Amino acid sequence: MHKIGVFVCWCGSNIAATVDVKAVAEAASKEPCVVYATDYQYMCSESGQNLIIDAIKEHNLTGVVICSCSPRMHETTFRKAAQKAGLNPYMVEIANIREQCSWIHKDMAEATAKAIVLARAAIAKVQLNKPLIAGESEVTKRCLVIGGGIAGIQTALDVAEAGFPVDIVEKKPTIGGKMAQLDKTFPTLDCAACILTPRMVEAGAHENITLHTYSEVEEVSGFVGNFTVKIRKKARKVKMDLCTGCGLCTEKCPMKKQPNEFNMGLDKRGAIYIPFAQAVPKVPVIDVEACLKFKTGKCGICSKVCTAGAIDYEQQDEIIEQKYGAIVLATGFDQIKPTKFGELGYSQYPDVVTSLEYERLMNAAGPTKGHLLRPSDGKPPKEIVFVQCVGSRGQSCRDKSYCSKVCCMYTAKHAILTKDHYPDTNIHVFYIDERTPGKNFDEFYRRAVEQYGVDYIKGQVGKVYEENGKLMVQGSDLLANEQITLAADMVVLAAAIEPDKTARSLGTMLTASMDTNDFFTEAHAKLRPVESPTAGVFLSGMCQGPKDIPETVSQAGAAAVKVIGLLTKDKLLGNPCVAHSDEMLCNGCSQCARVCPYGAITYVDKEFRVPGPKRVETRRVAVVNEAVCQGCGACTVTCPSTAMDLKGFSNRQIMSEVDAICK
Amino acid sequence: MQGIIEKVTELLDNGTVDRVLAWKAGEFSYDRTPAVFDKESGLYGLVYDSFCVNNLSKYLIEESKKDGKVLVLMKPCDSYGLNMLIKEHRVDREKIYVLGVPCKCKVSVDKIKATGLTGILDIVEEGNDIKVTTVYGDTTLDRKDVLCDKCMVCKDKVVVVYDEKIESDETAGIEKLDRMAEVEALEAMTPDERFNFWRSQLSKCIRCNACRNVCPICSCTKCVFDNDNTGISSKANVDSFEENMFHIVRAYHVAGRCTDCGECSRVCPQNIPLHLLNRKFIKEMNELYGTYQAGTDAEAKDPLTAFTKEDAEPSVIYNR
Amino acid sequence: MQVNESSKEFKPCIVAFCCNWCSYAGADLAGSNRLSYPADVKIIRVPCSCRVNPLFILRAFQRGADGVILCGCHPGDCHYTTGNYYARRRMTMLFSMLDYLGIEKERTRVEWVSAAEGAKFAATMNDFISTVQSLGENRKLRDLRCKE
Amino acid sequence: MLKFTSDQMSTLFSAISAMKTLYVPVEKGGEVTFGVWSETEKVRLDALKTVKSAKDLFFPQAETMMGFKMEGKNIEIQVPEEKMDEFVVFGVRACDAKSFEVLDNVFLAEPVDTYYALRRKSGIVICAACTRPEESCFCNVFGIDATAPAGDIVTWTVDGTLYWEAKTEKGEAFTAQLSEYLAEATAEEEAAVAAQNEAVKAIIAKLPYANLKVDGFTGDRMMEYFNSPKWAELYQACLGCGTCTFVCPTCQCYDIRDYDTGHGIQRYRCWDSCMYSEFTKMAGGQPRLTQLERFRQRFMHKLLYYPMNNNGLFSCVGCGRCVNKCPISMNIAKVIKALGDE
Amino acid sequence: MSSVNNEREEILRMSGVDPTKCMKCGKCSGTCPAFDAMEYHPHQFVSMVNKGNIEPLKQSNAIWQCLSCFACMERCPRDVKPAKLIEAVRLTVIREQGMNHLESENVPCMLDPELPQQAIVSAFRKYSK
Repeated sequence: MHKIGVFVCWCGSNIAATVDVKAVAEAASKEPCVVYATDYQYMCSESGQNLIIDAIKEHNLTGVVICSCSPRMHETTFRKAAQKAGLNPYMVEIANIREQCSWIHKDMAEATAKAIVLARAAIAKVQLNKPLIAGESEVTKRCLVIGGGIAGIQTALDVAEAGFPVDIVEKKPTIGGKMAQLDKTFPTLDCAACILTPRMVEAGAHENITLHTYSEVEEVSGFVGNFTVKIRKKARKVKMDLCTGCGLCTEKCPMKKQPNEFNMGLDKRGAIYIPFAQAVPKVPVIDVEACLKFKTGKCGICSKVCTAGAIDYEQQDEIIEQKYGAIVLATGFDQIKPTKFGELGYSQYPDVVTSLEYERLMNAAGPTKGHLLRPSDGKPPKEIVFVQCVGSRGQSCRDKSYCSKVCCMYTAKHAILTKDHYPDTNIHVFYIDERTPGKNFDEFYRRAVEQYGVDYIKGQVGKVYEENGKLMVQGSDLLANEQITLAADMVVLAAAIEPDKTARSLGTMLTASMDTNDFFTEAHAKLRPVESPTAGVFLSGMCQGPKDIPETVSQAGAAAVKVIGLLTKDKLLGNPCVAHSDEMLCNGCSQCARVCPYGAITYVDKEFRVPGPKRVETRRVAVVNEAVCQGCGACTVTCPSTAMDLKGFSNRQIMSEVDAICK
Repeated sequence: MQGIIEKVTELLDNGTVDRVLAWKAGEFSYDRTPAVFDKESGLYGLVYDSFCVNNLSKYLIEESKKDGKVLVLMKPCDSYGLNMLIKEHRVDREKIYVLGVPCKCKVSVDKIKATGLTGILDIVEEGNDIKVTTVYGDTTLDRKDVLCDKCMVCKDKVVVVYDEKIESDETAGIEKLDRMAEVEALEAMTPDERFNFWRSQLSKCIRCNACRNVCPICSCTKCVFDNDNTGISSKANVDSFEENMFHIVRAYHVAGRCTDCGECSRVCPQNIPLHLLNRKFIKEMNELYGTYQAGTDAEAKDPLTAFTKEDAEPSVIYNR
Repeated sequence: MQVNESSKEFKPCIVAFCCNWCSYAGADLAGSNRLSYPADVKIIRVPCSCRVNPLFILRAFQRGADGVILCGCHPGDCHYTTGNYYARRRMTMLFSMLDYLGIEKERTRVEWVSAAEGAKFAATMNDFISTVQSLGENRKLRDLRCKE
Repeated sequence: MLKFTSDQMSTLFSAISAMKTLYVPVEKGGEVTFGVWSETEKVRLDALKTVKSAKDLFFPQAETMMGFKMEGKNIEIQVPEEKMDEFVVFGVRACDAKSFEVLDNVFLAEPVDTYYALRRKSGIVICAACTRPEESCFCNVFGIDATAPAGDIVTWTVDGTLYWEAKTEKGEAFTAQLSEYLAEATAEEEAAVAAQNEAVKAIIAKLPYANLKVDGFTGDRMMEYFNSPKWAELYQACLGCGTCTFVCPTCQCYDIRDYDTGHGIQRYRCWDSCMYSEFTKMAGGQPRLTQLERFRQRFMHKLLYYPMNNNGLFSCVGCGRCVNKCPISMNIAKVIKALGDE
Repeated sequence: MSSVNNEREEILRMSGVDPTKCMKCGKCSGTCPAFDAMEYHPHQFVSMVNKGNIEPLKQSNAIWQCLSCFACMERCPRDVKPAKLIEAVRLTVIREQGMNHLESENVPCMLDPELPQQAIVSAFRKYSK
């Protein structure tokens, strides 16, 4: 016979204002097995927890029901309290009378009645709870970082510095990511490459860091502390160990008509190429789609000129398998191509460019060697119109609903840099709101206006059209309540940023949940911002949401700390709410294994005593690997004999809740 | 029949098999009981004719646990059940020798009796004629009119798992009925009509468990309805809900696994058309998840342990 | 008209099974945002929609529930990767069988609600309750012994 | 002997049901069973055997014995009333009528089963003599005359006319209440009844099981039968279902179960079957672990244990329901033959 | 006050527009081909209707100058549909004037087969005062 204690929390007035907590405690005290019921202002407070601990000891409670906020908030708190009092932590059940009762109901009588039912269901369930002991699993002391941009590099460096081996998987031939493409950084205007490349080199050279560039994650299995990942190392067709990075092959390649991704397609590269001068590793890669050797079988110039003999046309993709304890997602972002905004003429006019393209046009290593020349005729532009919020903050199908966060600042940066280099240029910026909430951000923007005389126009551009060789930009000036048309030489669109396209498939592989925009969701928006809800998976950088470089770097560091915290542990306590097969009921039919997403179920032949002349028979029965099982319960429903059940959410427990609710 | 006896005798004599699972003639000219024969007992009473309707596959669960090898006579429609038992590791295939036997559809005694014949003393099958002698007089029936319902919608006449099979080109010479016609007729009714139909049928249920115990798929070591720990065990339909519950759960447990052998309806002492529940699931799964016949092979995933990302939402039910 | 009057007064008993990762969190979010829905809904937390055995749903009706709704992560978003895909097939089959037996199919529902969709959770519950209210009391699939 | 003066049975049925609840064989969902008569029911007096026997009316498949109700932490016990309105069951065949004797020996012996006793006291059994026996019938083997059933009232139907004879005090009293519908039969008519009875008996003598021998089933040979090697062969195909048990008019085993309604407990009893693996399961498990033992138990009880305790009365009445309904065509007649051969 | 409010509600109901969705970017007015002809501009319709300041709109020529080209609707990133609001204000005025709708039998002869369907409908609504 159980002895159950029921503790009803007021949550200050959060619960008590709508639910008659005394009445709930009173009603609970009449339920079978309940020997103690009380209410208190804040059960989660130290004195509240002590109240529970004392009651467990005093009344020899075997089960505890807390009527409070969502178990997602304080289940762990109360379990720990029970444990302090010597009670198994899994003998605690929570009735959610805040989020699912007091906060959504206004009528006190109705809310109280519902709270009583919810309490009753928890009381009914806890009577069937069994003490559970979490299993332990070893932690593989190795970290995988997916994405080799500044976020991934920073996380990897931090984790590696702490002494743990880290692998970076980067799908491009080099690490560096988007930051490598940037010219200067706001608001300090230091050169992106100058601050990034040392870190890239450091990562490339670090004894604890292994780079898998031009590689992709193929398959992920396992769980926190014990992930097994298959990585596809795409064939570069260049032997990394032999190549000296001299670049001769790239110069001699006859197929120099390929759009150069690094320069946003504004210039060309060869079929064998090194993305940019400071690439890490500085090893070229053959673009087999473009290579004459692969298309026709002829050529082979690169191989001939390579003195190191590093060119290997036969090289095949390689799959490597590695175990990791933690995985960091640092998949970064992309800028949308504003092709859907026909009125802005991006697809039509070469001199309408995105800000990232403009970034390359400004950059000394860019297609124009740092001279600001417009793409159409290579002339320096005199009138430049910047348009902000292109594809951000919208609700139509061509828009992203969120603010891309960095556009206001980089547009100001572009304006300042342009004015700095070419003071005779006229710059106009169409903005909706100017968002500068960062250290020295607003000052930076004000400099653009006050010091550089950039013309900020509150309003949006309605259309861009060509007239007499000029781009006519028609928009509204809301403050003047006028419609204006500006004649420009160039139009720069601050197109929205979006998560990298590969993130979704990675999310599915890792069961890391994503929001509707394909940004990874964090375990808790406030309190666990760098962890994915999937244990052992951490988030770094833009893949979680728009952010600038310092934010990215600090998040990357935070993710690293979480990883280090995990990898420092030798063993992890598992979730004891896992499936369990009753071998006396199991038919060995294999239906459960067919639906198990983790391959946690295996079968053994086991001898059983049976009536009859033979006395013993061998039966095939299911065995659950508790370290691998994640407790989803798919197997339990497939099992027709109910041999397979889920600890903590057993058939009987759930049915007892149903019974209590439908009473 | 003679060919079968010869083959069985040969395999028994040359030691390929130790026992034979087949049908045994009974007291009347139509009652057939599954039975095991061995060298010692001889094949006396072994019979294979139009009344051998029982599905023998389920007996193999126990038979294949015994020492030695058992030969089983396997009709086409029963072989699907055997494949399911193999797939679910319920039988030891190594200890079974499957002798496929032809089937030209089985004759239903209940249907003979339903013509009004009673006091039957003898039934003789001559070609397409069924000659019935009763204490009240003699009659000749057309074989086609008294075939088992399940044979009227026969899947096919192919034994899907066998070690050896005996072929025959004899057929019942009937035109097969549409297997889903009965289900469709029910679907065409209004919900209230359907409810009343099933109420009148399921309220007859006496919970004798014959449907469950005869089913080759219902092979649980312990059925949920016999297990007091499940919280749903019961021995009688004390409330009309329990009639629904038992049959929904039973149909659900075999959904995707049921081979539509029709034994459940045949053995029901109250003649509840239980196959219509199973067939509904089969129809739905075929329509929503692609055609699937349980027991065609021993490997394929059944529809409820598989999925596609593009599966219909449950709301598909409301929109029709 | 009278039917409408009485159906308004009718307080149905509704059981909502919510997966821990998405829908239960969605329900919490509805709570945090104070998005109200009638108190007739009582939520049972399960790890995943695939944990919901048809037995539970039948049990709820047996014990007097007037409607049962299952909420899980959106297809593709399952915390356990594939759970809701199985749940989707299982529930489709169960609902189809209930309909086949002549039991009002509108008493059962599956809805995918993510952790971010507090508003959808509340709207779903409001809509489901009004559907069940219009159907009235569950008479076809309940155990009269359990009626007080 | 009396005869019913109208050729409309419904006249009689409505007269009876005006006084008491009347059960007759009716067709429901295509099967014939004893059900409450009403104008709208499809009466099937021609049916030889209802699927469930008339036992169901005196010892129903499930019946509530008592209830417990919990209020807070108090428990209240609810015991059903020991009162029942009289009812009439019409159309009971000789075999089923005999089964009441078998059941009475069990339920009315001390300690009396009050639930059964109340129903027996309240029920008036009107039998119908058989006119068209079939191949599964073998009541004669147990000394039952299919044309002279043992009820409160016996009826015969000859050429569409119903003849009526009260056999007990209860029957007499009830007959008196129906006097306006009944008249004295003529000697010729009585002769016609007798002639039909003889003809039916002649048919029965020709049926395949008419000559089953049960004389050998005597208590002194109990262990011989118990240890017979034949059981192993007989039980082999048994599915362990309860069909034979539940259609049997004399099977009387039941299980008592508690059902938690959410508001209290309903304690009910329901038929159980010795063929079930869970039968008589106790703390230490079930006494008969294999299907062979369970199979043997059923027939040993019918043919030996019961007769040994009840002056040689077999607890089989030869109704043949199990012969018709067994999914694998195994039945008591086959058992009698197989064991008797020894 | 309440009648003003009612008018606002009525216009919002007729147009199906939620003006609170507007983020005041001005794209509608930046797009509008009839901007200069209109006394009040599309973005002003949104903010003025939202404030219940409808009378000036009703009095203005802007409601007749709007071409109903729906460019503002197409381009609006927030899906606010200023053109629908303008049309609703216009309709309110027409309704207050009463009568003078087109007779259905006179419609066919006024049709130009080259006109897009949408333009025909808009034009009839607009010019049938």
